[in-house]
Amino acid sequence: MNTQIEDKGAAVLIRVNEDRLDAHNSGELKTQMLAFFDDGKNNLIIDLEPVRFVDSSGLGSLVSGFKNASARNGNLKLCGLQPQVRSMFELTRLHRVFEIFPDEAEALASF
Amino acid sequence: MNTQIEDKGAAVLIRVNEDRLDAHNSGELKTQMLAFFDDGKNNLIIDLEPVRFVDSSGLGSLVSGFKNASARNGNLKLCGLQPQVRSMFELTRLHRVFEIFPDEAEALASF
Amino acid sequence: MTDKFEIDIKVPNETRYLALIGKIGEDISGTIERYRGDRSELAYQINLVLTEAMSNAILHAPKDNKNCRQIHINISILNNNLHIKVYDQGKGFDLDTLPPPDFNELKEGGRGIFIIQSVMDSVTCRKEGGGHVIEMIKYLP
Amino acid sequence: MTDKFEIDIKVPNETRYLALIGKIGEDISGTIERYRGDRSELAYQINLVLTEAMSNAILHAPKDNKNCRQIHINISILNNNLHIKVYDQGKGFDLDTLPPPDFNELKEGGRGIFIIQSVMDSVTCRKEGGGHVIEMIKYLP
Ligand SMILES: Nc1ncnc2c1ncn2[C@@H]1O[C@H](COP(=O)(O)OP(=O)(O)O)[C@@H](O)[C@H]1O
Ligand SMILES: Nc1ncnc2c1ncn2[C@@H]1O[C@H](COP(=O)(O)OP(=O)(O)O)[C@@H](O)[C@H]1O
Repeated sequence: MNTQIEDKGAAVLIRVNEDRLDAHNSGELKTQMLAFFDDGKNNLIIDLEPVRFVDSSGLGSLVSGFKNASARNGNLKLCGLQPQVRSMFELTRLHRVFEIFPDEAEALASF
Repeated sequence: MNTQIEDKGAAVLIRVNEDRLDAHNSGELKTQMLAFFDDGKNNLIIDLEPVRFVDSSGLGSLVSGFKNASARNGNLKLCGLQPQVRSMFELTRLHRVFEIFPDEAEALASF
Repeated sequence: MTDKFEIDIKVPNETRYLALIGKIGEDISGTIERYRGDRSELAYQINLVLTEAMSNAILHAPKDNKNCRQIHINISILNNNLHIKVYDQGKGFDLDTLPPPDFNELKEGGRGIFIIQSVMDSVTCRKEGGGHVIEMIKYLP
Repeated sequence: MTDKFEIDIKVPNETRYLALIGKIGEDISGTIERYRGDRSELAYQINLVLTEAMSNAILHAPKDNKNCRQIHINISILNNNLHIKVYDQGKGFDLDTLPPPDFNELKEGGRGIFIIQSVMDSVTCRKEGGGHVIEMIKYLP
């Protein structure tokens, strides 16, 4: 799992530099998020801009992160969704769960 | 076969707007070239810039055009070869047969 | 033999092959003649259902059996229908008794079959050859 | 069954499928683990030999026989070798008696088999099942 991490203070930015977020690599994303929670960093922004494809397991890893962040009074927000990735959130009604922003700047400003 | 044609006076420019030049579409390129020869236009520049893949049949169509042009005291020159396309000319020694230029302007200036 | 298109794939049951199988599905979608819908949507959907069904097959393959190290996938186009079959050596499951996902309860899993059923026109499961197969059909109008 | 990768394709014998088959070959090349050579070169070469062998199979299939409307292609990876087999229902030919291309004589055709032999490590032809098969092997160091 190729990610780019930036600690912006109000939130940690995780940019997923992968073409696909699927059952092959979503476990790694979960592990990375857990490491931040263990560190007391409970506000995450996941930038999916490079991701062209997400499956149910990729969605599941984001749900897992969202639930962990919420349980710690933090939040997990999303940005940079490609149209077909966004469709996956709509199909599974998860667009009602996550706060979704066009880009990192807007996501960060919302914290 | 998607091509873009420009009559530059000294030569007719045929830009092959295809990802592949292979046994599926090389026959069409031959037909297009023959139409110019029938018209008395015997100097052709084939711009292969968009082409990522050429097979023996694609090479064959260019050889056919080259022979027809030469037989009519014209010439067929090439430009815009991608590295892997160029390798195909080297493998089959056809880089010794064709005059090959980096771009259309240089090919045109040579007529 | 007919004019049909058929591709039969046997691949180690490892998630690292998901992308390849999905890609092949996308490539096939791109070659379908006379498809009147959105071609890039179709490509995504075929990639998706192959990924979902193959992930499930990997997950539910018996771990102890050497014969289960392979996933078998069959993709064919026949009579304007795109058929995708994914075989595994697990004990299978019953689509009819599977509860639909509860959108109000935020669970990590349980969306795979729902997604497959949403994007395909027909989905069936059955026992076959000592194992189990999920067959997914997309009508190509 | 072993851990091997195998893909078996049956496709109408039409040149419009050349791009798809070549693409599948490229995708497979991209998934090969531990390949130490140039990956994009390998992808091009596999695309190329599939295209050449399939074009020949289409060209040399008996035109009058309904059984010949399909091309059969098998791609597998076994023991660090990539095997590509292309079957046709034609009468076949003998690789040993094929004259090498004469680079000084400028012919339109006759480069396909030369290209295949140049980029693959082993090329053989034989009769099989009433037809003919060309088997091309690439060693994957
Ligand atoms: N290939 C399979 N073999 C056995 N059971 C399966 C298979 N695919 C799906 N199932 C069953 O269907 C359920 C729902 O699958 P799915 O919607 O993909 O969600 P998840 O895999 O996240 O639980 C699984 O929990 C499992 O019980
Ligand atoms: N599948 C095949 N069946 C029968 N003959 C073949 C087949 N493939 C190749 N050949 C023979 O080998 C010769 C050389 O093939 P090739 O190098 O591809 O050049 P070309 O097809 O342009 O003649 C052909 O002319 C043909 O006689």
